[in-house]
Amino acid sequence: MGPLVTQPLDPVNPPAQPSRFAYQARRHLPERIIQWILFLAAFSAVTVTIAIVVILVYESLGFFRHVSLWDFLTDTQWTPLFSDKHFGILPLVAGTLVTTFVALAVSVPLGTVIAIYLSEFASHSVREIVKPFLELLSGVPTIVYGYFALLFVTPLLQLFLPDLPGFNMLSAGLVMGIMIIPYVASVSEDAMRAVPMHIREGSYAMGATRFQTAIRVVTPAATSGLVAAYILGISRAVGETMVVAVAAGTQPNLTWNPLEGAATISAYIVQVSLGDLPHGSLEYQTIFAAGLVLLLMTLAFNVVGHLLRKRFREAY
Amino acid sequence: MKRKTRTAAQPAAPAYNGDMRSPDEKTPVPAAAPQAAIAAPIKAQAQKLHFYYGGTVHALKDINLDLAEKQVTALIGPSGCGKSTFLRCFNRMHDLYPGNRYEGEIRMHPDNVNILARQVDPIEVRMRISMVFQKPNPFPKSIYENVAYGLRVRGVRSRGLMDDKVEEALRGAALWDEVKDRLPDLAFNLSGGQQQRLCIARALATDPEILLFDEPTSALDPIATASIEELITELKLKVTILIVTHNMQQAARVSDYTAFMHLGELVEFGDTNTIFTNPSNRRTEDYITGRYG
Amino acid sequence: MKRKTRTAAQPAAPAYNGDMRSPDEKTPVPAAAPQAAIAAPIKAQAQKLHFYYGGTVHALKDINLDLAEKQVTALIGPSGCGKSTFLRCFNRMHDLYPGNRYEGEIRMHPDNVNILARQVDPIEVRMRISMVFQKPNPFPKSIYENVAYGLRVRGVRSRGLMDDKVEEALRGAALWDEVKDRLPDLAFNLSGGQQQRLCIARALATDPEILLFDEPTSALDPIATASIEELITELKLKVTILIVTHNMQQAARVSDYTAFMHLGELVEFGDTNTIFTNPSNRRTEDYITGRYG
Amino acid sequence: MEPLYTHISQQYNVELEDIRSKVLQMGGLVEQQIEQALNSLVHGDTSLGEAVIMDDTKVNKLEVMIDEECSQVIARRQPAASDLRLIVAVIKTITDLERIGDEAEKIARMAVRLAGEERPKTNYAEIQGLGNQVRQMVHDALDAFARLDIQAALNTAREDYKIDQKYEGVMRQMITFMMEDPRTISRVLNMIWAARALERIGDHARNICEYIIYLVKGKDVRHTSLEQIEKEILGRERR
Amino acid sequence: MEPLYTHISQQYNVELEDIRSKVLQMGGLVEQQIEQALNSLVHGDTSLGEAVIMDDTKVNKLEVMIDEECSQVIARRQPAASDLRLIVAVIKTITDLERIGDEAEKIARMAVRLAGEERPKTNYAEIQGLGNQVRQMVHDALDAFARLDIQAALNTAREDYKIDQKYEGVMRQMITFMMEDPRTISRVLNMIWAARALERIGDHARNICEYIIYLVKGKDVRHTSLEQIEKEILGRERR
Amino acid sequence: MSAADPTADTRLHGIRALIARHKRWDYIFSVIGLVAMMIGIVTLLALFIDLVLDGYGKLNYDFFTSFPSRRAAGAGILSAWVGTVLVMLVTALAGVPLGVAAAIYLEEYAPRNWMTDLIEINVTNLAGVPSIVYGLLALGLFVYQLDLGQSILAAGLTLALLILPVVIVATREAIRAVPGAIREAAYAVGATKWQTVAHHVLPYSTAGILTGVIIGMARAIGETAPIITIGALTFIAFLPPSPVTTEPPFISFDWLFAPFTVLPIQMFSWLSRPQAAFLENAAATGVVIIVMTLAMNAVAIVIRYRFRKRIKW
Ligand SMILES: Nc1ncnc2c1ncn2[C@@H]1O[C@H](COP(=O)(O)OP(=O)(O)OP(=O)(O)O)[C@@H](O)[C@H]1O
Ligand SMILES: Nc1ncnc2c1ncn2[C@@H]1O[C@H](COP(=O)(O)OP(=O)(O)OP(=O)(O)O)[C@@H](O)[C@H]1O
Ligand SMILES: [Mg+2]
Ligand SMILES: [Mg+2]
Ligand SMILES: O=P([O-])([O-])[O-]
Repeated sequence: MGPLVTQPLDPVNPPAQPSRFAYQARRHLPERIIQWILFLAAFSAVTVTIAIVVILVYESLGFFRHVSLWDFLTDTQWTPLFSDKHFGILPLVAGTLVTTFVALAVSVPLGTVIAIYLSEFASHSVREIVKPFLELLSGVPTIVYGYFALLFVTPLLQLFLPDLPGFNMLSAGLVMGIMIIPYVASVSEDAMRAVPMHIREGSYAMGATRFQTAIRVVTPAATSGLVAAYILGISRAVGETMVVAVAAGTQPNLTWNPLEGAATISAYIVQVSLGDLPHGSLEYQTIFAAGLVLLLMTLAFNVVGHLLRKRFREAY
Repeated sequence: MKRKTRTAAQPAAPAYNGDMRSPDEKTPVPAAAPQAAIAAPIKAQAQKLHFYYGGTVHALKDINLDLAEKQVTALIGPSGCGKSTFLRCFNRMHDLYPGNRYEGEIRMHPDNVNILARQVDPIEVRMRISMVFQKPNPFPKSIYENVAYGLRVRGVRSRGLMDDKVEEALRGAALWDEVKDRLPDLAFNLSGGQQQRLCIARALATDPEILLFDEPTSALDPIATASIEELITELKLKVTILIVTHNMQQAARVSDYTAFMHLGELVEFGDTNTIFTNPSNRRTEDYITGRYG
Repeated sequence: MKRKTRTAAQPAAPAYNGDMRSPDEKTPVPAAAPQAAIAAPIKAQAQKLHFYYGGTVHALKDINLDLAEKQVTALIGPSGCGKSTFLRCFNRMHDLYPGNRYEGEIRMHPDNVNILARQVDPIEVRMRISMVFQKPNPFPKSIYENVAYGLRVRGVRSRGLMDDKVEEALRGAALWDEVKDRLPDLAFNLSGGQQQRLCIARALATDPEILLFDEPTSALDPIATASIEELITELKLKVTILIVTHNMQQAARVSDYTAFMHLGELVEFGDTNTIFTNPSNRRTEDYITGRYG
Repeated sequence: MEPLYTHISQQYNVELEDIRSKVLQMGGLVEQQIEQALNSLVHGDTSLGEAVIMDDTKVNKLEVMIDEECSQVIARRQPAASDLRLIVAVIKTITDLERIGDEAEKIARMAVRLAGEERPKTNYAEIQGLGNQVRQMVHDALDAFARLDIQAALNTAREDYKIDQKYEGVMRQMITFMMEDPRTISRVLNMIWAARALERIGDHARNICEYIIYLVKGKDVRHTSLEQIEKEILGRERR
Repeated sequence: MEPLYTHISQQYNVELEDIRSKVLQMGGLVEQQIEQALNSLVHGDTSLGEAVIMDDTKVNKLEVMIDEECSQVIARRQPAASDLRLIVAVIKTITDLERIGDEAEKIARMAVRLAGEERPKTNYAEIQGLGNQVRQMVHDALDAFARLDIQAALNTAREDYKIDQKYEGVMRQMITFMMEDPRTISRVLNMIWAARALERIGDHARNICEYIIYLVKGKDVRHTSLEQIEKEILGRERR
Repeated sequence: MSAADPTADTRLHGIRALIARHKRWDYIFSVIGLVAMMIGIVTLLALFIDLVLDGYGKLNYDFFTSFPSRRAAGAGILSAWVGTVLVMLVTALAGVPLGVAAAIYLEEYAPRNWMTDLIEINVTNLAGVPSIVYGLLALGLFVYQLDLGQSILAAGLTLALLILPVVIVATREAIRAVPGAIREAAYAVGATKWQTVAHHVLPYSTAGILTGVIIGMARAIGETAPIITIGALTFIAFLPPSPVTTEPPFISFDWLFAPFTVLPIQMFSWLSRPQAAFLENAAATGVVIIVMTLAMNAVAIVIRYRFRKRIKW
């Protein structure tokens, strides 16, 4: 941080024009103050992270004083609010993964196809119209999606699957998938648009068709960007709360069947928060333990996604 | 006078195929731009070519120009005079963007096809006429795959044939010795001049009849520039070349024929020696000698 | 041998102020790069200048070069030889990026200040030495504000003084007649050549003592290039000029002195006529005549 | 009137203008040399003759200087088309001008040598006649160069034929003199050299005219008969 | 051995090499002209003389062609430094070569004219001696050009002085002839022209040597005394 | 078209057949792409129409001016929308300056060292932290450690933290879009770092920053989970104290510490009730939220569009 350091005048070689140096001193103090303020603002990001970790770990420590880590990771039941308390995180993790998987099954293919279509096939006007719509899709609050999943998609699905329970992971996952489409599509499209036009012209000049250009040149060039988009989509789905809380139910249930209802980690936290739990109780602490697991899961995905995205940004 | 009109985006009336003209009419002596007689056989002819960007910008005005076979023809002229526009007509690059419109024709010989005609597929044209761009634009693939791309697009499957063609093209682009041990390397790891030669190899791999260059050395340093120029003079043994350049001296160095364009018009066309030592048009002379136009 | 060492990012030991050398030593006759005697008075002197990018890339090696006052000195050399690096030492542009390190000195006359010294504020230096960049880079403000900006930074408030200075600078950049009726227009609406002249006006507005140009015409067409070159030869009546160019002919045209650099070293320096008709170093000759080095 | 050189680069205009004016200056000097050499010969004025000899260094210096400037222009400006032809024509022209200067110097040397000797009965009338004609021709050639006037250049080139004719006459006369009075041989031989020098000057002036045609028309007309030149050049006017 | 021209552009190398070899070809032609003209004179062989006259058109064509090529190189290649000096030197050299050719042609014309007449008692021995010396000088100059050997160029240039001496001697002898027998005046005059032409050829050869020095050293040494040249050039060797 | 040379002719035919084959894929993919896009758009329309159809009956003046109630028919969203507005106010005031300042530091000032790397990594990670985790942070930190209780201030600060990475990232993108050449130009005429930022970088990136801020705020409006976590009440039948009072000093900050509810929570609470009448309320609330967020998104899109048109570097 060069400018932060005071610069002593050289006694041996006095400046030829002292007035210039007076000007320098007048200028320097405000500059330094501003820099410190800005630095503190940026450092707040670190503070927030530390605060998150400290709070989660601190409260979780209270939890793990009562429940062994082994039980937490292996027990197949999660019933902290019942009298027969079990603290196995597996059912919540399963619920989270199943809804995430369903969501990705929707958003990855659709998002990728849309991205390719928009960046390589659609005319300028189509793109200008469709993109805002897709962005609006991501702007809709999640609670509204929850409503939609519960009261529109589930009844719709029940027409085909009469046995489908009212709370099920399928409809939550599907809606979440739709919700994530714009996210996947827009990051993917950015990656493909980052492929410079002259590379594309290079391909067309060789006599390639649109499809050949898209599949053979543009998509490979944007691969790391696409993967980054998928991974960011995963992390988004894992942390999503309201859709699953409303549509998948709040019943912890160790199952891999999307047609059943089950609670996810985030849905559990919401469920607990709604009740009036006393600060410091074990039940209160469970949500922090669950939150810690959630944080670790998303963190892992984020790091991978970040690395990939960095790579594709530097490719050109 | 009724002229053939074609839109890149929306094909309209069937194209006039040129057979209705009397033989005399086919090689007209335009009043504005006197056409120098070309000694070599003719590979392509632009005839009464007009071009419009989006219906409003009239970028090319009544261009009549013959490309001599296996010779280098250079296009020079001030910025914005339509050099690139003209060049890009030759492989229908304008079709990639909506709203552009061609008028007139470019006939390719010996088969006398009007490559601007609506029923001629741009992809077909691009398979016969390759292009090298201003900035080297290799695909983010291996060196080998870059050169092989055009063949793959043409449906070549045989690995042996592919290998041969790739080697031949790389030799043709004077790059083989430098890259033969690193064909699977990413093309981006080559230097700028090598990348540009790779792009030339890519264009050569498919045996094009005409090679278009749009300011191929403007992103390169003088040494790389000299080697590309050298290559161009060698390539003309095999292929007809049309090159746009901002650097007049480059045009003087590499070309056999030079066309001077100004405000979308072809002002003068003739053999390079004459154009650079004794041009017949005042505007050409002013441009070449750096006078105010 | 102990040399003065300075890091842009982290100032370290107190700067060596040059008084410890004997007078003889100050104008050494370097073995490698024989320095031609300069007829004009000297405005600035680079002495034993080394430059390191991030501690690893040794981009300039022991450069000794004198800038003649109110003359144009051109830097030529192959890509990556360190021309831009050298130029940017003169207004301490390298200080903007961390980890760079200067060694040696650049003394400015008549006050004999080492502008690379740690205790000299880079902003100070930039107020005395202006720079014009490769691509025209006007601010997205009005034409007037672009030129006035340097004055505002210096704390000029008086509107009258500002108006005068802006007009003077625009006249100096041969742009006044073209823009005098549209001073409040956005600078982006000017053509490329006009934008570059606007950037020159911006640099002139603050009465710099030295003007640095880094390939100022490489983004321009020949006509605009010619007018900028013309301007440069006019400007030298008022200011000392150092120009980097890729175009050897441009160096030949505009400069009084030419320095040829290669791999971070100054190979030859001398008056332009001699360098271009009868260089004394083989590497210079090879570069100038387009031979393989 | 349009300025002579209209390049965007003023500096370039200045350089070309400078070259052109130096050529005309050199031409003026050479013309003066011819005149003074003739006067020196005819009036037996040795000081004039010596001045001519002195002037030759000036002419030589100008030649070297102009050559140098032309090289600079080629190296720095990449002249093309008419500019290039100007430079090439100038490089050629000054060689001829320098030779003209040399021939004038030769005449001057004769004049100085002959000053002390007995004057011929014709009092150098033949030489003076030939000399005036040649001087006029050089003058016209330089005029044509200054005005880039090819018609004038052609007319001037045509003069060379007349000069050659006259030279033949003078030669015959000289031989007669020698035959008549062998004692004069040595002196007459000097006159012969003077006449011969004048004839050569005429040739050089014709060369200059040819360069002017090359400069304006871009056509090299050396070693071509005048009729053919006229047919080719004036037949199809440019634009 | 390193190739002569090592530009990245092969085409450029080819062009320069072509110019250089055309100059040498022209030189060879001119040398042959001198030799044949002398032989024609000495042996009274008119057919040889006529061949020389015929060859002059070839020389002229070569001159125009080389000039054209040099212009092309300037327009297309922007020669600098040694390349530029080569072009300028060539432009100058061929003018001199062409003049040498003209002088040889002149001698050949004399030879043809004199063939029928009575032969002088010396049987043109003086002319032959001078001629051989001049021919050798031209040969050496062209050799120096081919090898770009400035030491050889300097030595050759020094020959010019000897030739001038010899020419003076021949002239005195001729004048004596004429005085002795005025009837021979016309014939001797022809021999004088031949001697004079040979002397001029020597001058042109010296010019070529000067261009070689300019080409190699970048220093214009015209109108400079040989001693001075030697001091300047050989005193401080380059690099 | 006449062909002079039969081999050329067959070659041409081969090429044409090949092109026709290749082009089929173009058509097929075009159809697939269109279908994929329609799925997204149709869903959006279905969602909106479903919501409007369900909540249509409730969307009247009373709905906005009534407090929630046990009777579905008389219930309204007065306390919810006032709460939302106040929370957003706090969020904007806290989050935006902090985010912009942090972004400026990172783009313009940060030296290349481990501290900067640390900050960078943290910003990236915060962007990926699920909102519910922010809720847990707020619950632990604001509600209990700082003892702000379940107040507007706590909620506002929580959402401010939530949008901080969004604002930072958007601002950085906008700042980065200002070419380095412009900065160098400013420095080259002798501007200081702050002058360069204040005179050039910030003004030229305002539109981008604004877009980011609006999108962040739109996201904050819809956030439900973190506010549930800090324990926002679902049944509030009163408004927070007015910020303007009749007694000196006429301004009061009591509202910051008042209990509150916000629109999404109101909707969630109604959604979790079994009675169908309350579902109608939920739908109507959903329409309100959606219109608010969509409007903000639309504004952002318009700003971005105009900005792109204005400055072309
Ligand atoms: N996509 C476009 N839409 C509208 N007008 C265009 C477009 N591209 C080029 N033009 C206009 O067409 C004219 C010719 O442009 P073109 O690019 O062919 O010029 P050029 O001679 O290649 O110039 P340069 O040397 O700068 O590349 C110019 O006036 C330009 O403004
Ligand atoms: N920021 C940097 N970090 C590390 N190395 C650098 C940096 N900038 C330049 N270099 C290296 O320093 C050397 C000199 O670069 P510089 O930009 O001065 O060359 P140049 O002569 O201006 O070339 P050009 O003509 O391509 O502009 C090059 O080898 C380059 O790779
Ligand atoms: Mg172009
Ligand atoms: Mg540079
Ligand atoms: O100068 P010349 O000897 O050729 O007359």
